[in-house]
Amino acid sequence: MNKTPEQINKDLLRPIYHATWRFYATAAVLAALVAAALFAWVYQMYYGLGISGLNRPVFWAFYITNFVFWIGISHAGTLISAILRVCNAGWRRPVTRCAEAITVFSLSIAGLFPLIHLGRPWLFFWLIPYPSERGIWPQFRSPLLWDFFAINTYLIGSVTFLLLPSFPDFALIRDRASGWRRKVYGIISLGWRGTPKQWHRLEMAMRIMAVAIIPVAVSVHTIVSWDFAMAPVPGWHSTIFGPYFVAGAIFSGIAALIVAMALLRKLLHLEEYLRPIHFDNLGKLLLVMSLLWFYFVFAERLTTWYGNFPGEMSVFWSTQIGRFSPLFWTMVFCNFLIPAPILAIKSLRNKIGWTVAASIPIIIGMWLERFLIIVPSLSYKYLPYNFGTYWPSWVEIIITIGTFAAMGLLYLIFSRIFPIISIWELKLGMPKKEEAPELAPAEAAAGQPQAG
Amino acid sequence: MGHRWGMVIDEDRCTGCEACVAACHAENNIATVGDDEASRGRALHWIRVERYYEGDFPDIRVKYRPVLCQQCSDAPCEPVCPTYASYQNDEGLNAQVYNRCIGTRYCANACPYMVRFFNFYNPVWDKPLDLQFNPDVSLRSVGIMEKCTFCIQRIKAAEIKAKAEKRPLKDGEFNPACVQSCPAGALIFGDLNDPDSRVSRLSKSSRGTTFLEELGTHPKVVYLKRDTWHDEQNA
Amino acid sequence: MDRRNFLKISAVGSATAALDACGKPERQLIRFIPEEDLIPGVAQWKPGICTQCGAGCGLQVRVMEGEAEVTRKGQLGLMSMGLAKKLEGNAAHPVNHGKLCAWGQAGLQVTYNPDRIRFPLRRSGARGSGEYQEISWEEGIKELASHLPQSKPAGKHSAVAFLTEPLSDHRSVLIEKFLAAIGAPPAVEFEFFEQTVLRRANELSFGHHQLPTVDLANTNYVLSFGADFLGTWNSPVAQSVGYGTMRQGRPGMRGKFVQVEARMSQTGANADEWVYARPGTEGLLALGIAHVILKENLRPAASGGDAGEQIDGWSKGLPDYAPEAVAKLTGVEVARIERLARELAAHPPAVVMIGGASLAQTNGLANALAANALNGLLESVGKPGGIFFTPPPPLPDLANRKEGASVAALCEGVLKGSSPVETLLVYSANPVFASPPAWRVREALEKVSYIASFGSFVDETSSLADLILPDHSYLESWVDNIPESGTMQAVASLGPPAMHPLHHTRAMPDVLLEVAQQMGGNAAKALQWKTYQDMLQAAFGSLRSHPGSITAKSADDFWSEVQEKGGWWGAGSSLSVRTATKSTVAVKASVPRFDGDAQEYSFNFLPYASQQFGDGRHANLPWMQEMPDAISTAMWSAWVEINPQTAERMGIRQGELLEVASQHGKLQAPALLAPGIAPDVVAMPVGQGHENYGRYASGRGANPIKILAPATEAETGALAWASTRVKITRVGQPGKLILFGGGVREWPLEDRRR
Amino acid sequence: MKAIYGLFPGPGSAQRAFDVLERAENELGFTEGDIVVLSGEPYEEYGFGQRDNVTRMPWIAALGGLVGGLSGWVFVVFTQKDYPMISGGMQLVTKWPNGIIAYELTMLGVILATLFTLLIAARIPAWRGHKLYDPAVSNGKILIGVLNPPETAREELGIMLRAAGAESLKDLGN
Repeated sequence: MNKTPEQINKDLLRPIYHATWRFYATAAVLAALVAAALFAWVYQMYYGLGISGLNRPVFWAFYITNFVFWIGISHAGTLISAILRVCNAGWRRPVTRCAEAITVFSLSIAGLFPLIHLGRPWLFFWLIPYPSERGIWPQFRSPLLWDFFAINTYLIGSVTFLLLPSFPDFALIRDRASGWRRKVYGIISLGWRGTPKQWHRLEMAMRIMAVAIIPVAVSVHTIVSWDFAMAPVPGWHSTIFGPYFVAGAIFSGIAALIVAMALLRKLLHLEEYLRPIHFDNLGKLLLVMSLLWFYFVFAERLTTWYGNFPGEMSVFWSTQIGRFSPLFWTMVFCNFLIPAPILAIKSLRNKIGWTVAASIPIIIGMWLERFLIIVPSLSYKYLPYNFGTYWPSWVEIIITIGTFAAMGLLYLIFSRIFPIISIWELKLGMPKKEEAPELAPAEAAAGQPQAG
Repeated sequence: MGHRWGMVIDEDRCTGCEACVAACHAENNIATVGDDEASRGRALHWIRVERYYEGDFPDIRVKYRPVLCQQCSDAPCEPVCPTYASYQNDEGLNAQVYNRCIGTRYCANACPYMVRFFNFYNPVWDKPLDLQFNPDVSLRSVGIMEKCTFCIQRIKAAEIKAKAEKRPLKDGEFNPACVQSCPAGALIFGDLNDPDSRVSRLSKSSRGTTFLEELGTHPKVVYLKRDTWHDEQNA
Repeated sequence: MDRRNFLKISAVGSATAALDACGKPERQLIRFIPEEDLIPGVAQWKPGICTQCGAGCGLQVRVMEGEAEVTRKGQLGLMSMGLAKKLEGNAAHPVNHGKLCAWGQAGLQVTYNPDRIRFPLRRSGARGSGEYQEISWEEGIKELASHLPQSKPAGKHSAVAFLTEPLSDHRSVLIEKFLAAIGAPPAVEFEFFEQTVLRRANELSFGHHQLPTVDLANTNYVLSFGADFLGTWNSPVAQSVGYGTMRQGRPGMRGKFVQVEARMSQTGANADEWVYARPGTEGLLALGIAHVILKENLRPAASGGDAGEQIDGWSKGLPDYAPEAVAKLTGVEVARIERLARELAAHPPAVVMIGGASLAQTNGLANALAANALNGLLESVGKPGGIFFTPPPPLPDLANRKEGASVAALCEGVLKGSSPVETLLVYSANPVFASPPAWRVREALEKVSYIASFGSFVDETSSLADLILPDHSYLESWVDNIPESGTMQAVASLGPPAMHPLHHTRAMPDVLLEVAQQMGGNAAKALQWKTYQDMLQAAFGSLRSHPGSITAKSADDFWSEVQEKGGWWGAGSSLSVRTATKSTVAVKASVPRFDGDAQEYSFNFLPYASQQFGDGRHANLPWMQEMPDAISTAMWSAWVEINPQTAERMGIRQGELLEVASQHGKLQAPALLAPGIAPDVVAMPVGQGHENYGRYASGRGANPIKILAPATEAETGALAWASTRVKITRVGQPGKLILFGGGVREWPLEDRRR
Repeated sequence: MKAIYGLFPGPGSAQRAFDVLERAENELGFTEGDIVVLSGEPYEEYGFGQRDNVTRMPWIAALGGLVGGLSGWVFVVFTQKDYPMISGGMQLVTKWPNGIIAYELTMLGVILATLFTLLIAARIPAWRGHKLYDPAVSNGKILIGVLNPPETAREELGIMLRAAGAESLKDLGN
């Protein structure tokens, strides 16, 4: 791709200046869904969790499923872009920002669910360790506290990670914009000028962040998995859960990223920026994760089966041939049998349509996986006398839909404020046009070798 | 040495009469949730009698097993609670502090014995049923967990009485509601720290086992397995 | 007027109300702890008697100070009063030894039930419309008196009838005297699970027209023919206490318990050996066992005594009941019959019980006599570890009471017009709910010109009443009880009121006395007591001269001590068994007759007393509705128990709605797959299916009694409620079956593999 | 604010201009500190892009991590001792779970330390004060110039920048 800086600016800033009626229509619809979800939540707070489908023994279901799911999605961005930054993969440039945005939004959404599912949500702040008049501290042995810390760290990290490289682009917009936009971007660009010092510190910071954020991301989903693994519940109490969840998270994350990118490409006409090569590369990653996921599922099931511990077996069979088997096998199809072949065949993988076709089932499949980790284990927990089952209520369903809508809405708004592709990094990645012919060889020598 | 309250449940005596269930409701102000809620699996029974069939008709028999909070010494429900609503008190009781509970329901998931119950709605009593409330037991509101307390209100009352009379507690001086009502005497309550108490003697019985022992929760409730009849004549 | 004053006033009002309801102030000191002596938060324990079933267990009522909204003198006030908070067994009581069953525990919800009738009512709408208007007690009593004749009109029969549940206390005496005075026939006693057959059998075999007391604590071997003795039969708490000892109370000794029945009951579930025998063939099995014992000379025929004598061919060794023959009819294999016989003989003391469905057959009496004979043969009558008969306390009034007619007869008379009834008094009996359709009880009652009910609740029967004079609950009134069984001592229990009346109600006996005063004449002469309390004081006073649990210097001391102890129990225990009044005919055990052709109506229908509701009287208690039934784990439901294999054959799934049809009616209820029921039997709990019994019971489930045949036991004429055949069809929609328990197997996977 | 600067199309010419200025600073009488370089993207491989690229940021980040971790550990242990409650049969101070909290706070320390070091080092936010800037920079041009040049040296500087290949030359402040 050969484009002058002006062209790049023009293409990538277009969405910020101009919005079609389609944009407003979509935004309105999504906003309506989000409003509905909020209503449902208020309704639930007023009447109590009874209006959900939760019961004894299934005390956790949709809400926690969504929690784990969105945390998983959040691993799309920051983690992936961090990895790509660390190993300095050139093709990352157009991808990173929309990836990091996914992280920030899905993480904030995920963070809501522990509150939504509380019996007394108005007391959520009792989870926060502060010297309270109650003279009592929260219990740091509880994985929920670990969650609280891990998620907040990850959120702060991701927001920073998203914002730092944005200042130069804000400055760019500031220089082009007029009126209120000029003011606003003038402020959020923090008066960025572009001195060598600023550039150097920025890049240094990004390198450190990239290294720091990876272990954080891993710890976050490990800890989420420990919410389950720390309880002696058949199907939960497993050492494999940490890596299993992390792998699943990256898996679903990449799938979500691919879908998001495909959408942006269409809606914002970024065909020349998000090119098949990007989807092809992400597709390869996705294929690896799909195989990895299958390996984890297989390993987990096989050990359970050989263990043959009665408590675990009733859960095991319920997912293999019992009440939950339809969901289980759907999941296997969505996460492995459908995507793996598609992604394995190059001629399909480098067609964007096909990678997307492979990604959408994965998103569904990974949601099912989280549901299948939580509900069967609770339904068939140890004592047969207390076996039970679960059906979601309209409230849970609406709230679930609402969060997907919220994701879309936040992303739309984001695309109106941020250049969805990091412009300066893009330029950085592009071949410099040759200097004027009178360039003296000596100076060329002075300049070029250091470039190596 | 302080007390360590424990219980012995003799499955060979239990007749499945459910007197303990009714007694528990009466003593602890446990709400009845009504048919709709019950059908959604939200009935509250701090103690229940589990019924398991063995064999098939006509050679069939049943095992009754009363299940209440096992008062685990290493209770899985405790460390998972972010607000210390569930913790171990100094007499080895697995206490639930209602007004600390924010309703994560994590403890209920962690409990292998399924003896923790959640208030999905604010409980209602049609007047004047509320006149029956036991003033020694607090009512629970929507969104919090509740569970068997070994009738801690009775324990405290007895301890205070003994203290006032400057004497040690006598074994069997008081009992939780379920134990007190049990007609067949299948439930025995007492201090496990007192080697002579009936409960510590019985807990050493050869029929004695703890429930889901393999989980290492170290319950303070000991089950005496159902016995079989052996014919001395032919033996 | 600020709240404090209002409280004072209403409290005073209430105190007076309590007084004129319950007699003289000076006695209050013993009966009530006066409110000012109640320290908030400090419990007082008062004795009482449980009337939830006939067993007559002693209570300790936990009373604490509380504030109740009560109506006094037509004015609603907030009154600080003693409230019953918890019921426990009376540790000193010879029947229940400090224990209490679920029904007993739930007794509190009778007193505090929101559906209780709070003041006298006069019917304002059409009959059964449930439209009533409040009236004053004075009006009510005057009105009732005006509907009662001064005395029996010469010649023709009296048009007054009194319908009540079976009573074994001075209320029955009072009623009897009252009726006699106005020339009315003795009260008609009704209860669905009546014990007529067993009482009659015991009279024939042992000379006691009485239920047996089983000394389970000392027995080594229990053979029970369908008796739900740990749940709903006879004196469950007393029997459970004994059972516990029998199982694990005696070091190194554990009795064996064998249960014979067609549907595994809560009691049968505890059996070491559960034996399926075809319904109604229990007598044959008993005699088959006896045959083996005699044949192998394990016991001499003579030891059968009177009980044995009455069995045809007893002295000849019961030739007709060889195991082979019996096995064919009962479905119990020969080897097992012989083994049971030998075990019984080898493990004295062994005891035989019979009850429940075994007696509710056309051949019920024969079954009972056979079991009694076996008991005799095992030499377990009047011996430790055997059966006894609780001696009656020396209360002359209660001895030799007259038996009244049956409800069936009453209704027949009314419907035929042969013996019309103008005035019917109903006291806590509910035949409209608990009688087979063929009796046409409702029609009959509708033909009665005037019905007065003393019920605390509107139920199917009292909703037909023209006048309702609500009774106190048993925690609010004077209660006495003479246990028919459950102990080897003579017992006369006494329960003073534990708390002030909550509502504007009055105790039935006091009302009767007032009515008598109003009527004057014979009635007034016959019933000279001012209050029921006076009557009890007089009656219990007579016990002072007898050796018993209480020795007091003065009559007053005696009286107050009886109240504190919760009753009087005689010294020592009687092992005496009277000589039987031999029946003329020699009894033959046989197979029963069933109503309905075995081809078309292919299932035996077994209604059974529900662990939650008994005969349905407890269906209005939320605690009982939500208490999971032990076997089915069901709450708030009625269900049809069916064998899983049968269900599979018919394609019936758990909870699916079934139609159960007999020749006399049909009902719909969800299926419950019960592994412990015979393939050709379906069972259903009695108790649900109330049309009109308060908010908790009404319109819930189905009532099996409504499809029963009016078949009767051949000798006694008692209802043979287990002799109906039904057919099952699928309705094809889910029913409302609410289960607390999930799986029925402890190791589902292992069991599946099996 | 006085300044003279040129806008250069590419790094090559910018580098040339930069070198020229550096050589001329003594005779024209301005210091290296007066030389301004602004670009729309980093040119780390060019000399002018490598001005003051020494920083202790990594060390500061590490220090931040250390502080975060320690304070986390100390805090958790304090809470557990401050309100001692036994749960799950665990000891009062549970090291392994506390380690998790300490770990998360370590990473948080690193992140925050990095962030603040950057803000301070890069002198942002800087909304106030008129700094030399030209919107052309964000269009890919590279700005090379001198702040407050001596009056005498103006023309000479202009010529130098042009010679180096400045597309346009701007002279502010007169």
